[in-house]
Amino acid sequence: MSDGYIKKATRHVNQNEDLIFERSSPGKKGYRLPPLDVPEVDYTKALGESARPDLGNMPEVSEMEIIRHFTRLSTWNYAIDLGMYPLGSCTMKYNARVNEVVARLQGLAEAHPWQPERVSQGALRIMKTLSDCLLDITGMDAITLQPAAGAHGEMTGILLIHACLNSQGNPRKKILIPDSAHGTNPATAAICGYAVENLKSNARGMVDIAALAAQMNEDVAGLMLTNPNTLGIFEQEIAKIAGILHQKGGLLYMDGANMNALVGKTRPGDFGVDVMHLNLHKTFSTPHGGGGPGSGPVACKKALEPFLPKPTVVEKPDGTLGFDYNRPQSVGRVRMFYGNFGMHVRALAYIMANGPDGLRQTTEDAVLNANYIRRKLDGVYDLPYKSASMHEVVFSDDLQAKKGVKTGDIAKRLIDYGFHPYTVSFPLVVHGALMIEPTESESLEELDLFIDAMKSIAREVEEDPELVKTAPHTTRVSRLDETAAARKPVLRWKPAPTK
Amino acid sequence: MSDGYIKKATRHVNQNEDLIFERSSPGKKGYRLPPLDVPEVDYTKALGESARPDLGNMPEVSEMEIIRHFTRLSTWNYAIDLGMYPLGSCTMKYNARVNEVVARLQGLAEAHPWQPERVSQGALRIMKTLSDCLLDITGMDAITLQPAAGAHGEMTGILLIHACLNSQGNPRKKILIPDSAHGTNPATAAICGYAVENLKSNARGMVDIAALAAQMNEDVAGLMLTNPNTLGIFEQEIAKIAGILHQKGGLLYMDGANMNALVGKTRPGDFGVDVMHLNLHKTFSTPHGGGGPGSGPVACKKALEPFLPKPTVVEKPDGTLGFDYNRPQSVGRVRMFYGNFGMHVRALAYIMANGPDGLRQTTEDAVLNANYIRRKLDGVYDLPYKSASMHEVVFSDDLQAKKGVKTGDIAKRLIDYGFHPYTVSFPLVVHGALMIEPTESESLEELDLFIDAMKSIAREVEEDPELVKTAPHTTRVSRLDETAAARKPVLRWKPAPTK
Amino acid sequence: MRYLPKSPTDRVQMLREIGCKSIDELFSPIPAEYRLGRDLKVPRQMAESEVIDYFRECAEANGAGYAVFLGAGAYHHYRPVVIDALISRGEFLTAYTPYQPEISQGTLQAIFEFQTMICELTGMDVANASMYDGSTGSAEALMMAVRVTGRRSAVVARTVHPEYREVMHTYTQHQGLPIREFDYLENGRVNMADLEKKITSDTACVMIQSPNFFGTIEDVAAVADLAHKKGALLVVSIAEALSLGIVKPPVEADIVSMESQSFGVPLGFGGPYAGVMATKEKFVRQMPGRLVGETKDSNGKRGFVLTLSTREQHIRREKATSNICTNQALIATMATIYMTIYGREGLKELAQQNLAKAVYAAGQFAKKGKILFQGAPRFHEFVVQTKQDPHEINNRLLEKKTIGGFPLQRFYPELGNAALWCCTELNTKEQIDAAVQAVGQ
Amino acid sequence: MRYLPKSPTDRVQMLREIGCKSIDELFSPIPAEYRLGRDLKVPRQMAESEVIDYFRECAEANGAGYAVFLGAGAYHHYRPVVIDALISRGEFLTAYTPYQPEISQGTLQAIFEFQTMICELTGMDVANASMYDGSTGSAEALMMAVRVTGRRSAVVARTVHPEYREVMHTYTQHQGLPIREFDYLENGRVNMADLEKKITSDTACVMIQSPNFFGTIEDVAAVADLAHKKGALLVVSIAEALSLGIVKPPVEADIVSMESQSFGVPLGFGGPYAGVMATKEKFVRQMPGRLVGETKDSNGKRGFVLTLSTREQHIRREKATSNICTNQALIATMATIYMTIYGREGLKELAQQNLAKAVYAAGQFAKKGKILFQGAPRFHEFVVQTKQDPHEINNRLLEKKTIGGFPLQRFYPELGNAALWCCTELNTKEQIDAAVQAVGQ
Ligand SMILES: Cc1ncc(COP(=O)(O)O)c(C=O)c1O
Ligand SMILES: Cc1ncc(COP(=O)(O)O)c(C=O)c1O
Repeated sequence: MSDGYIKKATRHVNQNEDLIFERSSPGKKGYRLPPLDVPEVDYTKALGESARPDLGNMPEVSEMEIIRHFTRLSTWNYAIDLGMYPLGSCTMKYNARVNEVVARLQGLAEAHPWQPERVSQGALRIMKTLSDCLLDITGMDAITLQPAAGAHGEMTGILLIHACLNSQGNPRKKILIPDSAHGTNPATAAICGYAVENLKSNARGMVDIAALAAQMNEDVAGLMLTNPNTLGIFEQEIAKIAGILHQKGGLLYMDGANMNALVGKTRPGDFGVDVMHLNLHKTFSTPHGGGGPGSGPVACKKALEPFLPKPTVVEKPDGTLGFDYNRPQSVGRVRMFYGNFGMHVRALAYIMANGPDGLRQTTEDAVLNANYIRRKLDGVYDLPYKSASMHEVVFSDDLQAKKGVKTGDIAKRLIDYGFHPYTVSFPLVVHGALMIEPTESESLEELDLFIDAMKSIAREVEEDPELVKTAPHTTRVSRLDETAAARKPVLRWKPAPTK
Repeated sequence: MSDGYIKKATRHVNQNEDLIFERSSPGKKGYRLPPLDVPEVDYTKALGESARPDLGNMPEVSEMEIIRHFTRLSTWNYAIDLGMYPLGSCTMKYNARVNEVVARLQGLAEAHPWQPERVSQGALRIMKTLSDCLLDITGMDAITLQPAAGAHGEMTGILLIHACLNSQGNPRKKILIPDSAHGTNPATAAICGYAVENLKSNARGMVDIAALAAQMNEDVAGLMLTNPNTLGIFEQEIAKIAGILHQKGGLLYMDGANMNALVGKTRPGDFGVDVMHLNLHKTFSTPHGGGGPGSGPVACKKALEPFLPKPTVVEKPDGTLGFDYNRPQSVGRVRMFYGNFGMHVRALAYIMANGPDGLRQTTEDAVLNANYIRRKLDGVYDLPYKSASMHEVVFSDDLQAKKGVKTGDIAKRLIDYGFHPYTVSFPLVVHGALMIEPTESESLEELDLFIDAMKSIAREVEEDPELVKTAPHTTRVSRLDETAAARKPVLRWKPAPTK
Repeated sequence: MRYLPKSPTDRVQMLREIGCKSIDELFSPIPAEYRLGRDLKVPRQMAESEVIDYFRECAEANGAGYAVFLGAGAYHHYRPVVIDALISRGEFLTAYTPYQPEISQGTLQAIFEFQTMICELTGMDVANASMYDGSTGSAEALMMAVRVTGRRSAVVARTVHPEYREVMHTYTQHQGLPIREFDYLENGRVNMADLEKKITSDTACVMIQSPNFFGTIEDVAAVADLAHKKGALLVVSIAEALSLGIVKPPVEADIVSMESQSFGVPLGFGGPYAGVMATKEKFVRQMPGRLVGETKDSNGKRGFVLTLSTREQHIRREKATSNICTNQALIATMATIYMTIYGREGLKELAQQNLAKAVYAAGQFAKKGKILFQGAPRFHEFVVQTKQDPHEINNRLLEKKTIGGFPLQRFYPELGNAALWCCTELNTKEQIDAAVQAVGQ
Repeated sequence: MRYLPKSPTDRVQMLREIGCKSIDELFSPIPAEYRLGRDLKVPRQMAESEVIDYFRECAEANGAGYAVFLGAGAYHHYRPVVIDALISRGEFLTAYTPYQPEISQGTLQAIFEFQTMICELTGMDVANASMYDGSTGSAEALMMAVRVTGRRSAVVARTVHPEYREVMHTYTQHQGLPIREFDYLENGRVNMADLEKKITSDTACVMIQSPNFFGTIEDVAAVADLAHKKGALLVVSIAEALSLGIVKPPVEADIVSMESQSFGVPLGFGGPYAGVMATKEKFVRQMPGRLVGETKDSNGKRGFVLTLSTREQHIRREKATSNICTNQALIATMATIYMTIYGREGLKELAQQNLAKAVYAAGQFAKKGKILFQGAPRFHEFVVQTKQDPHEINNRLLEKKTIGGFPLQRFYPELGNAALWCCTELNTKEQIDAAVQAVGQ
């Protein structure tokens, strides 16, 4: 293995660790309760038939072992805190620690969602301030912070479109979705009762205006557009797109997953979008936490406001803030309480730490980084679409496929080079896609290491394709058998059968 | 390399990282200050000749890079949180997270040491409560929390002896120190102006009573005894030892580094000790932090109390607590303010989480663990002293030395097996010592893995001594050249000469 | 900006290498008329200390340190400090979804442990990696029941959390999946007769919550019998996961949808929490959400991967079991750590303490008002009916830094001046006595 | 006990394998008459929540949230949150002294960076890995000067922190190393004439502090000249490390002993802090404390190790340069992170802010009292002389949740009703104005 080319990583001794159940033994304890200050109650009597005999295989371990267990596990993960994480479409940017600190302030972390408004003014102020910021950032008129993630925001947005059109007499039947769209888009449309109609991209990787015009009609409720789209390309004909939609009474939904390319530079509300979601866990830096939580606020134009989920945050005549539940036209509630409030706190902290200048610089750096990578790797990897890139760039494995090496193999080999891979095989419009989004959080030095690694792997593909196809070689587990996992799923631990 | 025998660890990809200075470039910023709310001052004018032109090579980096830099560095360390850390004499036990939480409570973390006593009652209460606990644990009469570590406590204790004897007319000239003692003992005696006289251990690894009786005379101020001593052996003749000292007007100092073997089971104050220090960073679980901070309270008998460093914590007539600075016989102050208060907080939290039953069980488990290891490894490694072990056990490399493998080599090979090594080559009374202190924090499973590793290494010594002599083989750096480091010391980074 | 790792010269150099004269060139794809020519109207760039000051002020204006007697779907339990110590490690906090298993085994094993523990606690065969929360999870459960049975309506108990019911309505409104509700009895349990009336041959599932919104523990087996007899599935929603420490698991259910907020997740003004769905093995391919499965690497070593993703949107798009993508992984990890800390004995002991507090409190409140829904077992919530409007009582309590029970008028007007009170291990006897006294004034 | 990873059966099994009938057997080496037959008198075993409650109460009885105008050797600066986020990682927090460099490169590299930064800031060639604090460090510096020069006395300015001077006295009292003190001038700087009188051919070193205890910046070069002329070393003690952001480094000194608490270390009622000693290259083998040095591994790769340990107690025992073993490594790492965050520009900008606050405050206080020690440059501390006893003023300020300046009577009775005030970036104009007003009442 040509470890000599690897500059960013080295192998190091790393702890093994069994499943927590395999560490458990009766009588170990990781907790202690304070003495009970009220009379004890025999729960078997109090609950009768509903009483539980025991808790089966729940673990019994000490605090020391718990610290070690999860600390050891954590060392098996790659993370933003360790290095570049160029997952396209995921905006893996720096998650500032101050955000974690403020989210844990007692008055916020211990606030019950149903405590009286009188003692919730702090939380309400945060929601209101964040809402105002996001409205100016998007150029929209009204907003809900309730959705828990991007897909949830999409659903909320499409429900808004449904309700709005319905209030005009006809909710319509179809949603148009470009072939480059993320899977949540069509899945969302389906949940909302719409049929999905695919819209083909043109050779420049953008919406084909003629096709759109042809497909648009009175059956179409709207278009779900990602802008910049998943190829990292800004839809330059956005005005025409919105025009075509609006002319036929449809509405333009924007998937705001890629807002990191736009914040402070342009506003969807200004270029014709009617409703959109934001991913606070992407653009606004709330941590991904190994898959979530996220937060997917939905912003919309005035016409859609009456339909927003309830409650909304409003300023009351006495100047205090409160929740408005009295919204007869609302699509209803998409989540209990008010959404992932803890993520609202973090997103607002991010905005405040940046200010208008910082947000703009952030966007500029994100786009600068992507274009730098593009320039350096163009030719080393095939660039299927030549349109200008915004915050991400999508290559294909065309050149490497000739040696039998696929995007997934190159990705695995990047691991040996000390990087998290890019997004593999998405968007679907590019065969064998390498979707690279560096975000603004990468230094020139880290980018150069990445570029260097990508070039080195391309060389390896020529010289020793097997090396790449069997990567990674430096991790504590080698390539895992995903097919076997799906064929005979083992989804939980069970004690070894005793006899 | 026979990785097949290694059960506890695997190699995994790990990030490289340069020195922070090598990441620096002008104009990067990791900070931002709030706007100044008073008029600006031109410091070059205000300070004149005393003004500094610039800050040389101090780094300029962003917050993101700082997080990555130190996170990456951290992954190069072994730690208690990752696994067993059987450093003899160091008592590497679990450091509970709740201790870190309480030490960071605003009223404690932001308290100025000279704020008025009226608003310091909380801190004083903590110091008083901890003092009371430690006094009962040691069986002593009075205490100071001022010393910053064990060695600092030793100095304080020997100064107390000096002052006490001096008040009786003659501070005397010598301190007796067993040959098994820690290096801080003789170094301390020297600082306090005493000559050091060595005391040989007997064949059982204990103080040779006859030798002590012979060496004790009116020139001897005291004996610095570690009990259990650094061989992990309880000085069973402790009553005789104290008697011999006291009879000739000397005082018995106990190095309390090994109190983890005694807490709740026996009290130095009961077996004749006059003055002793405790290592809160050992017995009382305050974290070592890569070398410190520690805390070394000194407890003493009534006779020595007048000489304690000032100030002491006292209860005032009005029931509040305060500092007493009016101590004319005091040896003086050994540190500014009141010692490492943050460590006092943590130690008290540890005591409260344990209670009397927990502390006793802790001691029992510590001793149980050491004896389990001893039983399992006796014969595999040479056990030079057969006396009963308390909380640690000391083997020698006698058996392995025949193959040219030294204790230091075995230690390095343990690293490949996923363990931190034991203490190497100490105490000096054992040639080629392997000093193993598991503490109570190790589970039976972890102990068995350790024993297994030690046995496996012993086998490797027989079969392939080179493998052991060149270990470690799994770390990001291999054996480092300590001789070269000392020969031509490079103690700081310097920019590469430009030209 | 202090988060950005670039010096001005870095930017100049990069632009030069790209071949651009200015950064604006890179934004030229945006039509000029849409380029923003002004600063955003957001607060000016602040120092870290200023950010903290701002949120500290907000936190202080938010009932910090009040005694809380609210439950109703969000529970105030002690959170052992090791949870935050562990999930604050960058390796958990700042990792993405574990799509690359070779460098994500930490997250994957933790979630596999989560799935296992949820199975142990609920008595189901399989559990997923998390849903957004209990309310959306319950909506997804209905939709799953529809997929499993091919039937197209649902019957939901009125004692299911009112906001869960609202969410279910929102989700299903355009799916041709009507939801009928059925009533409760005077003992707080579901009205079986009413259920029997409302269930039809098109009922995909019956949904109950246990302990239900009034704190009453349902007779799950009986409801299951009825549902199954009619060919419907039984979905059990659990809003207070801690109840499973002493309450029999709903093994008779076909799908369990649980909110795990009680397991070490801060109240946090309503989120983030973590839902989770569990079911029988045979239904797993209709289950929404991510799943972690065990497998082997090319050397035969155990490892974990995301699996059965053909159910999911990124593969199946409009035919997926759900549109969910980002879930609540870190919160599920919190819950995993919490369940590990308390474990087999601790969850029981803790649940017993909660029960004891509620029994004591209900006994005390009984002297000042009427405790509704007697005659069926309860966990740690109970409904107190008073002469006075509970809003007034609560206003009085606020002066004593106490947040009283949840007034039920909004959702159950038929109960009059009733409020839902909750007592957990964090409510001291002293707090309870003081609250009882204030109620009785 | 929840920290102990053993089940009762584990213990039984282990005893059996050891061949013991009971755990008491293992304690039989302790003579029976000394075995403790009762429980220790310490608080009963508490739940984690109870431990937190106890300390929270203590913290609340400890001036939480007061405005602080105290400096005098312990400074109130803003602590960026990344410091605690990073040093809370178990790999830093729970590691021992890096005796095994192959698995301690994290700590070692961090300390090497610390040493480098301290050199950059102080203008010295080498710095050690830390001392307990500034006070003990100053005592060690005197002892080092004795070793270097072979002379056996020292002259120390009265403007060195009074508690540092007490500690120096304690350390040296039995070493035959008399310390003489020399006086200050009306402008707050040391009295060179007095120094010249007190310095002798047996003077190992002259020690000054700069900024000194009154906040006055000394003319280090002039003192160095005099000391060197007499064959003595100059030791400069620095209690406020942040001053080095704008104050010329004491390059003329032979030894610098610095307290680095200002660099991101909490006030913490006085500790833990971190001292550090720096010196000229030629004196390094007389320096106390640990040192990290650069070296190579067997493959030629750069790495770091503890080095020059033949100076230390574990090798040299009674002949060691000091008895120090455990130092303040984690606190030094805090300081390293802090210095990295602010860096080349930030330390300067921050020091400027501190200066500006103090200049403003002194200007305001001048209206209500007399500012002593005019005519020499100051950093962020100043002495205010008032008609009233400063203790009374401070009592009044306490009512306004403000902690006033340090009354100097105890250490400098000649200054009368004088108090030492300190303003940092954390003292707002509002706080300053309010304090000034209260002083003037
Ligand atoms: C373009 C796009 N749309 C939608 C989503 C879905 O967002 P979420 O995962 O927050 O539900 C994603 C997330 O990966 C995305 O990249
Ligand atoms: C037996 C013994 N005595 C004294 C000490 C010195 O303690 P400290 O390092 O806290 O100064 C140690 C520390 O390793 C020790 O093991």
